[in-house]
Amino acid sequence: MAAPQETTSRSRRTVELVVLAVLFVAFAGASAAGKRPANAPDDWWVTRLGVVIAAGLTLIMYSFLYRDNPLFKMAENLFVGVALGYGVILTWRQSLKPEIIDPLFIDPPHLHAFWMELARRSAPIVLGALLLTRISRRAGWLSRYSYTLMVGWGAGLSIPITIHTYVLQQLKPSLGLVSKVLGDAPAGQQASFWSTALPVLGDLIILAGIVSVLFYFFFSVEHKGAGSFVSQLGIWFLMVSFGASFGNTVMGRVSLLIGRMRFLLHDWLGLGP
Amino acid sequence: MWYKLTIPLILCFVMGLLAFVHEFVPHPWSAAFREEMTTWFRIMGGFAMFIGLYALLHLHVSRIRRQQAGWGYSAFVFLGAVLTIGAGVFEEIRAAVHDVPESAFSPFDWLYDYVQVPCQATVFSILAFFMASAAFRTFRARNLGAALLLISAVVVMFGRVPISEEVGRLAGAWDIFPRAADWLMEYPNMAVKRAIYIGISLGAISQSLRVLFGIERSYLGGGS
Amino acid sequence: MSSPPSQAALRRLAVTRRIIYLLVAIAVAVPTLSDLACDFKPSPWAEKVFKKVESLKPGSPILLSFDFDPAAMEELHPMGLALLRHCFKNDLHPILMTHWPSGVGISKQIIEKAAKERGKVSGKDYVFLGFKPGDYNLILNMGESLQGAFDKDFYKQPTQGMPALEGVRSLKDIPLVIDLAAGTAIEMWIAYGRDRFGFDLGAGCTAVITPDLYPFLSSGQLIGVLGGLRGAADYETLLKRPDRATKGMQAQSSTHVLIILLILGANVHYLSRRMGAYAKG
Amino acid sequence: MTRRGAARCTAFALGLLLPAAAWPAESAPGLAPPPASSFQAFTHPSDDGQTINLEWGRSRDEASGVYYVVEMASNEADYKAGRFRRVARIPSLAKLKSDEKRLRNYEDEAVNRANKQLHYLAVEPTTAYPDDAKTVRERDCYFRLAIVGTRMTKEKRPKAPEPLPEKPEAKPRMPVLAAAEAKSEEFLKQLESLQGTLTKATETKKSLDQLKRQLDALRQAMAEADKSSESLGQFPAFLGTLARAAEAIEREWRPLATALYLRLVGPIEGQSAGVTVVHDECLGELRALDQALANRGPAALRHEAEHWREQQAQEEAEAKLKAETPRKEEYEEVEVEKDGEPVFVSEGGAPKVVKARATLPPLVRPQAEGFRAFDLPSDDGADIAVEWRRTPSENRRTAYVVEIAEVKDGVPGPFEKAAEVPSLGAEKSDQPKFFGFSEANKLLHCVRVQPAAAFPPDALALRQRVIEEQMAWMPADWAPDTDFPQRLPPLLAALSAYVEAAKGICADIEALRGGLAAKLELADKTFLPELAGYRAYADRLGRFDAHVGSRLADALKDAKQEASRRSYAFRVAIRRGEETLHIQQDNKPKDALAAARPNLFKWFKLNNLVLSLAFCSVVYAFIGLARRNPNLFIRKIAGLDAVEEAIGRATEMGRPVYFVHGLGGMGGLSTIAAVNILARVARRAAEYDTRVRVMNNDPIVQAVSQEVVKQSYTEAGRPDAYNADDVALVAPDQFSYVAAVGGLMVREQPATIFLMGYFFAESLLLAETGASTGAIQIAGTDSYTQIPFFITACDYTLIGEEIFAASAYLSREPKMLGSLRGQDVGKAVVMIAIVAGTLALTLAAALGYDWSIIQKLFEAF
Repeated sequence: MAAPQETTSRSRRTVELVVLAVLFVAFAGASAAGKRPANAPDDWWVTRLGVVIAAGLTLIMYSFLYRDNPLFKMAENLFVGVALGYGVILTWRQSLKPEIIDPLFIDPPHLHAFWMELARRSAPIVLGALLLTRISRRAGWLSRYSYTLMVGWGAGLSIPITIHTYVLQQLKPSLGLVSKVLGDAPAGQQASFWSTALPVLGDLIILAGIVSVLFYFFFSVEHKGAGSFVSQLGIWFLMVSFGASFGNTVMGRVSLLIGRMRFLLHDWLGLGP
Repeated sequence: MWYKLTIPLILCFVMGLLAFVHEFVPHPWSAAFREEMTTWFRIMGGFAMFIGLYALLHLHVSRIRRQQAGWGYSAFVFLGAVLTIGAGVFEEIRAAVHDVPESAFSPFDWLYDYVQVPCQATVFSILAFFMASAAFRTFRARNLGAALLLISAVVVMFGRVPISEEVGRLAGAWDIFPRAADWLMEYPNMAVKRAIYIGISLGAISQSLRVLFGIERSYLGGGS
Repeated sequence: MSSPPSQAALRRLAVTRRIIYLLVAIAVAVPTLSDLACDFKPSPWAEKVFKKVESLKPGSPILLSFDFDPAAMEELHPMGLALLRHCFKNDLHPILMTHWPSGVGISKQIIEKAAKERGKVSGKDYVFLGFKPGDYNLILNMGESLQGAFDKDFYKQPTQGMPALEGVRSLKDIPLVIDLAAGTAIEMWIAYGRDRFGFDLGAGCTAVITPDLYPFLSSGQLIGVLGGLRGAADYETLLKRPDRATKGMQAQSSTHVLIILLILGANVHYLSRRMGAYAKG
Repeated sequence: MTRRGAARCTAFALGLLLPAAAWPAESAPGLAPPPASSFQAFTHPSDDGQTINLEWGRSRDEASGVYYVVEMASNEADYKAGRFRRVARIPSLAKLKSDEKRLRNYEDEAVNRANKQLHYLAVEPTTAYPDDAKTVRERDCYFRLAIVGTRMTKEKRPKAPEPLPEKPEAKPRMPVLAAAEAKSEEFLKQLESLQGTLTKATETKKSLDQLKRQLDALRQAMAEADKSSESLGQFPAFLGTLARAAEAIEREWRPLATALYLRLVGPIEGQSAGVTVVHDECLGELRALDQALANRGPAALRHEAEHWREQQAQEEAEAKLKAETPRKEEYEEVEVEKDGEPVFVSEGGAPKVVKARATLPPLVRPQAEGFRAFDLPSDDGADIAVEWRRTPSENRRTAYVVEIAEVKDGVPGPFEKAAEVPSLGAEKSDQPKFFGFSEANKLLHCVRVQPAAAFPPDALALRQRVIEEQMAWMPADWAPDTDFPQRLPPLLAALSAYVEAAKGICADIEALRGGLAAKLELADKTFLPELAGYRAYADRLGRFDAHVGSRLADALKDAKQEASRRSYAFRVAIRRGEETLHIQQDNKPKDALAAARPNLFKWFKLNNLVLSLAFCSVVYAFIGLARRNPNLFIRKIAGLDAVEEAIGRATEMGRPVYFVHGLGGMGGLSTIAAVNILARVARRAAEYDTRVRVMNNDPIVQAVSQEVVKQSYTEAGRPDAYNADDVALVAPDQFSYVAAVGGLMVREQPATIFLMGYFFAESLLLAETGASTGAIQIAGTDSYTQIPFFITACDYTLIGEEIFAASAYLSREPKMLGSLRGQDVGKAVVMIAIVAGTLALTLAAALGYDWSIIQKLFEAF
């Protein structure tokens, strides 16, 4: 996060500039230190240049830790642009060209085949083109013909599929919760007492969790009396699970940091094992 | 106007109905229908992506035109985009002229590897620092709920890293912490997530329903 | 609620913050430089995935979908590499695709690296289909006909009659699909892929979304999951081929410990203050 | 209530009551043998005559440490002398008779219940006494049973050697040479295969030429014949034949030629492409090699090579040594089970001995009634289901054979084997997806047959047909170029030269260098242009072939469907070894006729359909209801009360209220909800005369927010107090947004901060800064990954759906209100289903009933 003291005096600015200059020199020196390995390919320097630039950008991104600054903004916007360009080219290479150009104008060996392809593909191509009208303000309504088709398809499809995947598939194991443990525990398992009791306990916890959380998100009745207890239980369950998510999020971010650190120390500076 | 709104909504409903029904029909027709439709939408998907990309570009254009705060930086978006697209086009042409060996240098990939990858990979790693400082300054057990949250967070964080096993060995049971973490994940967490999924899916279904019946129209953009 | 702090207090906070940043940097950098080995037991869910891949016969196809972009690279790149190494080690025929345009570059890097190590040839030993738009429509389409959905692979070779796709006409012919995802792609694969076409689905994902997958694990819709860098490290361990992820675990440990200490310390202080306040009444 | 049931119920109850620590460890079992009456031996009524079955009741001392021991004497003498052999030692908790599928008695539940109380063991005398395997089957065998306890004792035993570390993948090669070698080898292969194809081409060419010569000869003959006929005017018959022959050959020649070229040039095209690629790679390698030489000079390189070879040798030697030398014995403490004294099942003092003889029952023909074939329901019309009754004589060494025949006008043609299934599997009840869960299915076998797979359409003929169709569409200039094969020899020459070059590559480093360079040069001059020529020519053929391929796929699909529509006859037989018995009707094998039909409804998705329709209609109804009556009851959300007090606090402190939007666009539900909440906030703030600042990062959201705030101010009767600049577009991208908002917070120190909408990673930063300024924070989002940070850093958090509920509560918008109600109904149903279902199933399990049908209602196929 940006440091609180946005009010930066001139003297402070100069100090920062000096520091920046020093850092840059250090960076250049460190980059130059990278020595050329024996029997490297002759385009070695291209890669090296790339690594140096990447390292520079990485450091610039980290400069945000000190404060939001022009360099950071530049880098951020630059990569947004590159990503955008990458998307454009890939959409052309992997979608539009192979779906429209090749099958119509490259592949067909004879005219008849071309006509057949055209017949098969004209509808989606036209609809796709209609999508593009969304850009314009006046003809924009044309794009609705395509959008409604896509959205309608998605919506209609999603209803049974959601029921299947998120309701039925999730409900079935929840029903078998305790009985699964008690019922046909394969002979040889039901010997010790705890080997039954503990899973049962766990299943009961799951049961309580599902029901109480569902009830917490149940808005049609006031949460009074027993209800208030159940929803309270729900909150507690929610919190525990959020805790799990929290821990994992921290873990993920740290992993990213580790990765970048490895990049800086190994690939750029060539330090460490 | 009827051809601007009514017909599209009718199309939406009909399409939705077909999609819904074909789920329950085993006849080869329904499979053929699905294949045809999915092919259509796969092809249309390409155009749709262009719309998305255009929207992004347009945002920056307007920002420059309106000279909004920090509009100067939008220029860099264009710089990046132009460089990359240029490189891509150059390679397309090069490939068209003569066949290129695999080992040939590709500026397009170079831009991706050494500009996009480092920036994008770094952005979220910054958060590791912020998490640490926030952990120290703001993550408080203000109430029982928050306390529970923090406890389970700590358990998971500790249980998922190797050092917990070392510590566990000292304590006698080497896998006590990992198991605690796993238990948290597989019992309370699983239950909650399942409940949430059920809730969300019901919400999603009613959303789809609203769309089908034209009650929800927020997705209809582009001129009115 | 406490009354808002003074500028001075805020400045102090800013200083403490930078100290913490420094601590984090050290906690990550030192173990990264040192080469301490650390041993740990792979988590059961990761083991399930490994066992499943291990159980496939040589030459059988396995579909890998890398649905992530550089933002999640540091977590999922090692995972993907380990998975592909495993596939090539057992002479499986991996079929690689992605739903994310920005994921193509990484996928390309990974599979070409893994293939080079074993001298595997594209089209013969593996297929890299690249990217196509359409999300769930693409999956449904592949379920009807894979060659129809991708008539050419990333290197512009026709998939029709490709040796690596021997006997694979649609998703129905693929025994195992593994999706490495940074977003909601896994749920998409479950709902539109696994539940209709009946292949086994394994998942690898960023730590952030790992907890959301447990309902599917317990309902058997997922056979297993590799969670974040730890998941990758688990897989490398199972593969007996430690690499980036495993090396990262030390730094992971130290940083987690640091953060935990920060949380605990701060809260102990906070609670003691509140106790004090109660005591005063 | 059965004994097991009781055990489980107590376990269940105690599991709830007792804490883990309080429960005492189990006591060691004192051993009581199972009741003697229950111990008996018999040969299985329907077995392969290999096994004798033993069964006995369950002892009360069964536990994990306890085993049953079965001992056997193979003849009377041994039995008399008490010479018994131990044939089995099975854990006392091993499978029961009820677990034995092939013993299941489907008609009679009571028997199955009884089987739950019996242990069961199948002994094969031949395997127990391999020494006299021949005779033992004719004799009586004698068995006795004992129960034996175990105790754990520690024991030293050699540790298993841990596996050798696996070798690195890349097999050791000298770095410089490796790639070049590999390439050249691959290169060789490619060239050779190309050569092969080309020789084939020449042969084809020969046959073609011959055909052509024939044709010319004929033409010649005809011409002469004409001449002669002018003069003589005879031999009309002869002329006729000649003409017909000529036509015939003309007709044949063209399609034949094209077909040949199609087979021919496709491969050439592919391979020559491959060759060029490898050629390029060779160039690359050469360059690398040059580089290396330039760096170190040949001498150094050769030295390196030798050094490397030594290294290899050394490594191999080491590896060998490692593999051979036995590791020094390491010992480890392991716990082993030691058997205690066996306690025999005794009768009148002496151990009870039972005897039996394994006999081979006759193979029984499956019965005719109940045998039928029918279209598989709710499928796409590819399968036919054949079903018949289970046979008493089926066992693990028998199998069922299903035969299929095409039916031509009512008469079945020759039968072919369509499927052979082990007779203990393939029950109709194994496929509930199509046949449901009915108990009756357990008495039936059922096999699905795909006629199209049994009688596949002739792909080659189809291909020929497609080629001819497509040829018709090809333009007229599309004649196979006949001098194509003349151009072969030079190419072949170039190629062989090239192959020679490639062979010479690895001799020595300089040779490699010189040779490769020279040959590549040569090849570039002679061979590549040729190749280019061919590829240009072959390109169109290639595309034609691909087109044909795709057409062929369609044609095949149609043919398959057409094939599966026809009607077929089926026969079923049971097989044991060579012996096969068909299902018969009046002493002829019985035929069952059926044809597959595509169906119109997937009955196994019925539950899905019902749920979908029910839920949708509920939601729809409630939306309608909400339209008519907009104040449907929704419980108050705790967060909303906080809104009031938070704004009150801001007023007391005379500080502004911040309302921070997430990154979501106006399309997102949570953004809409956030705007609804903003309306309320602005309203209250206006009433209390407190300044509200709204942070946006999306122009559209900003516009909407401005509208809303303005309106609220007017509603509050203070339009003058509204200031459009307070609803600002702070910054466009995620992180600059965070930075800017954070800066503002720190400078202005708002008393209250609302964070509403869809948030990404920025949530943490915003919440942290907000908290550090000591403001009251109220957050609301449906992005579950971010909620934890809000909860730990904010005073109130609207979790997930709560934010929608809150906005519905405030805005009273029918569509949201109605959907919310509908979803609540859905949730209620789910909750009830889970609780009731679990209770019922648990009860059933405890009482030993099977109510699993409750669960099967929710089966998702």
